[in-house]
Amino acid sequence: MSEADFTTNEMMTVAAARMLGDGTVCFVGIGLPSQAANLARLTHAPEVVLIYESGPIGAKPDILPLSIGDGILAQSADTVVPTHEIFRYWLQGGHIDVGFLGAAQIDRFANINTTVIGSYHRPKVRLPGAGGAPEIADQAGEVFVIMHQGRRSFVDKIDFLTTAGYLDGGDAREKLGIKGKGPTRVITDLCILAPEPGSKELVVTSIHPGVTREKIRAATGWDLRFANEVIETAQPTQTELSTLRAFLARTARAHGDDR
Amino acid sequence: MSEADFTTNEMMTVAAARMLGDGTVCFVGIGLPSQAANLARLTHAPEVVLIYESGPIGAKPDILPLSIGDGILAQSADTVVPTHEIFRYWLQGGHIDVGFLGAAQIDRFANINTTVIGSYHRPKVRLPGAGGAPEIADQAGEVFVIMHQGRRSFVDKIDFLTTAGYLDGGDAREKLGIKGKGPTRVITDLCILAPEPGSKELVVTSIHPGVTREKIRAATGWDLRFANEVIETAQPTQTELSTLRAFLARTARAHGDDR
Amino acid sequence: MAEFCSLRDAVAAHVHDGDTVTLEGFTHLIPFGAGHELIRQRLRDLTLIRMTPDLIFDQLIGMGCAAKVVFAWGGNPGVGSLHRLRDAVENHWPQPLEIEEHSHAGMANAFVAGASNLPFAVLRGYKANDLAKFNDRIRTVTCPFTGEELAAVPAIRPDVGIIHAQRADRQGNVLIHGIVGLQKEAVLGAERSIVTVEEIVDRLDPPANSCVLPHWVVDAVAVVPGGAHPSYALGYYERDNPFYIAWDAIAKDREVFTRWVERHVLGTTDFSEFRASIDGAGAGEAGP
Amino acid sequence: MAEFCSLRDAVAAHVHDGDTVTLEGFTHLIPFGAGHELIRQRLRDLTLIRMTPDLIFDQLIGMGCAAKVVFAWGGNPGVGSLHRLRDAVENHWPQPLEIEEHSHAGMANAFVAGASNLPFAVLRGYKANDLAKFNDRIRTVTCPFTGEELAAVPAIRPDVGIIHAQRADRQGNVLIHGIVGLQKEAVLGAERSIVTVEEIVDRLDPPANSCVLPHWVVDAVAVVPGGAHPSYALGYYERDNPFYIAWDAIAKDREVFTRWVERHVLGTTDFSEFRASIDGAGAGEAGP
Repeated sequence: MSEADFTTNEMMTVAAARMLGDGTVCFVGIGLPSQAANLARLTHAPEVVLIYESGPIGAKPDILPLSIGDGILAQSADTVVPTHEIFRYWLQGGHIDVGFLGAAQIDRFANINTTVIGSYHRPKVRLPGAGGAPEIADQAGEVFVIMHQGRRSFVDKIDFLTTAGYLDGGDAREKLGIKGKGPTRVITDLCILAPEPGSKELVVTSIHPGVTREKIRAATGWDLRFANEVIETAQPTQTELSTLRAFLARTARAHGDDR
Repeated sequence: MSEADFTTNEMMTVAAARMLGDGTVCFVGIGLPSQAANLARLTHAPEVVLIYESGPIGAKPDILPLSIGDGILAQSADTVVPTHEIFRYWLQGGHIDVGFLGAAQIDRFANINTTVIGSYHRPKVRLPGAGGAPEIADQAGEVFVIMHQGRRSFVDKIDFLTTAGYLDGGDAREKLGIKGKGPTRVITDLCILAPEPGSKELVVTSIHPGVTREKIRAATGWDLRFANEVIETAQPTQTELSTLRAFLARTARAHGDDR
Repeated sequence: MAEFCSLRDAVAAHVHDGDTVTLEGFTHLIPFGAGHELIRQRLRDLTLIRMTPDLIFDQLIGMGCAAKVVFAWGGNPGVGSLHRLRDAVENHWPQPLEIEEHSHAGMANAFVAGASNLPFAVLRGYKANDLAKFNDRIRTVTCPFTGEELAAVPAIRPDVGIIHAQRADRQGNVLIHGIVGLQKEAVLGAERSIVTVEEIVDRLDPPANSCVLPHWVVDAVAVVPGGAHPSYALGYYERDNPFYIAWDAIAKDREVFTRWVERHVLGTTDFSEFRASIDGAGAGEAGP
Repeated sequence: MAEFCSLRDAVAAHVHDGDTVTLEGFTHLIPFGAGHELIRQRLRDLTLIRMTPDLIFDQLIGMGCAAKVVFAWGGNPGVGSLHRLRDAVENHWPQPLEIEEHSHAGMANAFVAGASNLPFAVLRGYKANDLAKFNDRIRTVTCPFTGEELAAVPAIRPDVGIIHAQRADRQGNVLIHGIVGLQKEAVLGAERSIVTVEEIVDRLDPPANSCVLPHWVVDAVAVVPGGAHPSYALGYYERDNPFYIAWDAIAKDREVFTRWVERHVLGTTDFSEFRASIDGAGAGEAGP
């Protein structure tokens, strides 16, 4: 693969990374969010502050952690606090600008399910559960969600409301006194979605290069709408791509990953 | 003064120090309690664990601290935790065997006033206030009080109940669900008092050498009673006296104290 | 007062069938050695508490040690599912498993409340989601000053708190550094506690304000080198990521899983034998 | 975001008449330099919060800066009374002073609740004593699981949190070590914060798990060498015990006190001039 080409995963990570402004204080979920947040740090946002729920504040890992508490996070952090302090003083305390989350299932109002598919007591699939997400989504200034788009993940109805997005839409969220703005961006391998002003229904605002509207609609479990103005996502720059690839290559070497 | 002689203050400190068993975990108030607790540590109780409310756990000061948070406490401690952790995890958490307190005023049921003489809103004398004492007396396994005895400190009625002893006596304390046993010993410059079983009224159990019953009663603001068996406090040993004097001499030198 | 003993003796003395047990360690310092010993001693009907269950709970659940699990996130970090946890919840294998499910914020606060000897914790949380619908131990309290309604969860005060730490001194004072998670709270809030350590040192020499557990709040200290493997111990060894990856295939199949535990855990007498048993092959072979 | 500035500019920008202000530091690192600057800028009607008021509050109260004090223990540690605090409470000099009085446990919990952005703190406390009789901000809550009644106090969330720390790096990250008291909570729970430090260093190099305040939770950082004197800064200078002893005579007399502040605080432009002004004579002379 030449540097000019890029995969849909790379496009997703690059598009998500761009969302993070320099100096932003970001509460980072593991996996795709961590990949995107660190790409931001290694490119346009060197002063972004990455907080991981295990305790590291200001982590600057040179490889991608496999878990939320890898040693590299502690060793590269400005400080490491107890896990409860992260949730009590830093998140609930109101010091987080952006919560960066992944999700198993999302609905049109950006509500997230990471708990069960099927009924709670007799689930078809038992997912890992809430983790830090409910309170991150509640208390961070705003939330970015990064996830692959498909009919099993972008669903008409989630089976369990693990993490509140805009609930039934409109001002349902504010009415409950929830402080954080909620999921202001959902970044997928196909496009970028944002809540439509007023209704708060997710609409497509930016389409990744080479992706069609039909493909996006086919990968969505509800009757997806598009914003009045939809732009094409700028394709990854050579710097973004080479930085991401070098980061992932260092990671694979360090993890002895032969997958 | 020869080593065979000793002052009433020295007798008080030595008698109080002897109360602390080796290995005891002791929450130490500043001043007389700190002096006595450290004398215990420097004589018969080398493994006593001294906790100061500012944060040091396992402090081993080689001079007496003037304040509750002197540097020597932090530097000599096994660990130093935030002040709130002392009160939440260590005291309220139930890990303290003995609370060692001073007092401005005490009554016959070992209730303590360190708040005001006179009325609260128009006090004759405004005292420092509660500090850590109310919760120490509530939550430590038991409490030792060390204070000078006199009619202004041993009073018939305290003007303000800062720290609960046995309240109105009897089982008043247990009835309120207070866990700690309360003040099991009051050590003064004249004698040692303890709550009488049943009534919980303080009675004299041990009289310091050379002190008369009359002198003790004259220094007490209520009609003080004596236990059925009253012993004479063993006079300070040469080791106790020389250790205490060396400790205080080191302290005076270090504090540049010319009082 | 900390007693030095073997891990086997520590578990035998302090853990009983039906106990509530927490094995904490957030990714770092997960007490795998101690978890294996619970399996070896065939403990039953345990209520197991961990914010992030991880493979150690997968093993305990799959071997039928647990009647109930209290948790917030049950996955194989960076890899996928905990298949034994799923199989117990989805199919009741090897037995039904009660679950009490929280968020991280809820459990973190519950551990703090436990260490503080409070009956409950107050937090801003569980807002507008379904967790409280299926967990009646998520309730509310009203602020007596503002009238505001906040979430409440019961304090975590287990019978036994088990953690792994980097080292202890000869008195049994324990030092933990790096990601300290909820380990201090897990020990201070527990009725009894077991700490496994990488090594005993003459002098602890903790940095200022670091996480130290004095010997008089710890019941048993057992030296278990590598006792956090395949998790890691900062300053001693790295996380064994290939083990976590290999676990997926082992745990996916009931028989493969059972053979693996029988060969490597039940077939060994302690954690050093376990380590030798799997040596050189990631998580080792499942056995015949 | 931490801005580096003079202490004078920091106070002018962030502290206003009528504000609620905490100056924390438990014996260690008491922000005397900052307290003097509040006096120099003649701030009025402040609600001052400190667990242990110490001489700094004696000075502020005696100069009429405070309308109200929230505290738990107001004495001159190891010496005796805070005479200016007493005179204000007993005789309303120089003006009436409202007091809100707690125990240490209550205030420590209130600072934690403040840093946690909760409206109140729950504790076992204030049992069977008279404190709640004279303070309606000591109330109760009932545990929604056990029915037990516990004490509640309102969270401390001041307009301004002021602390002194050992050092900051060039970004404004702050390191505190030794007795860390409630300083972290005082800053994190405050709307605005000012940190005075002994020095700025190129690299903070904090020990593992030490008390660090990142630059993005601090509003102003001012270099004030000796800024905790006569309190101490571990690693920099010792507590000036003779000052504490000498203060007793200075504070005992209204006129002596006033002359002392006029000469050494109001008569100097900053803390280094103050230090020069009292140099070589404990707390210095009161002045003519």
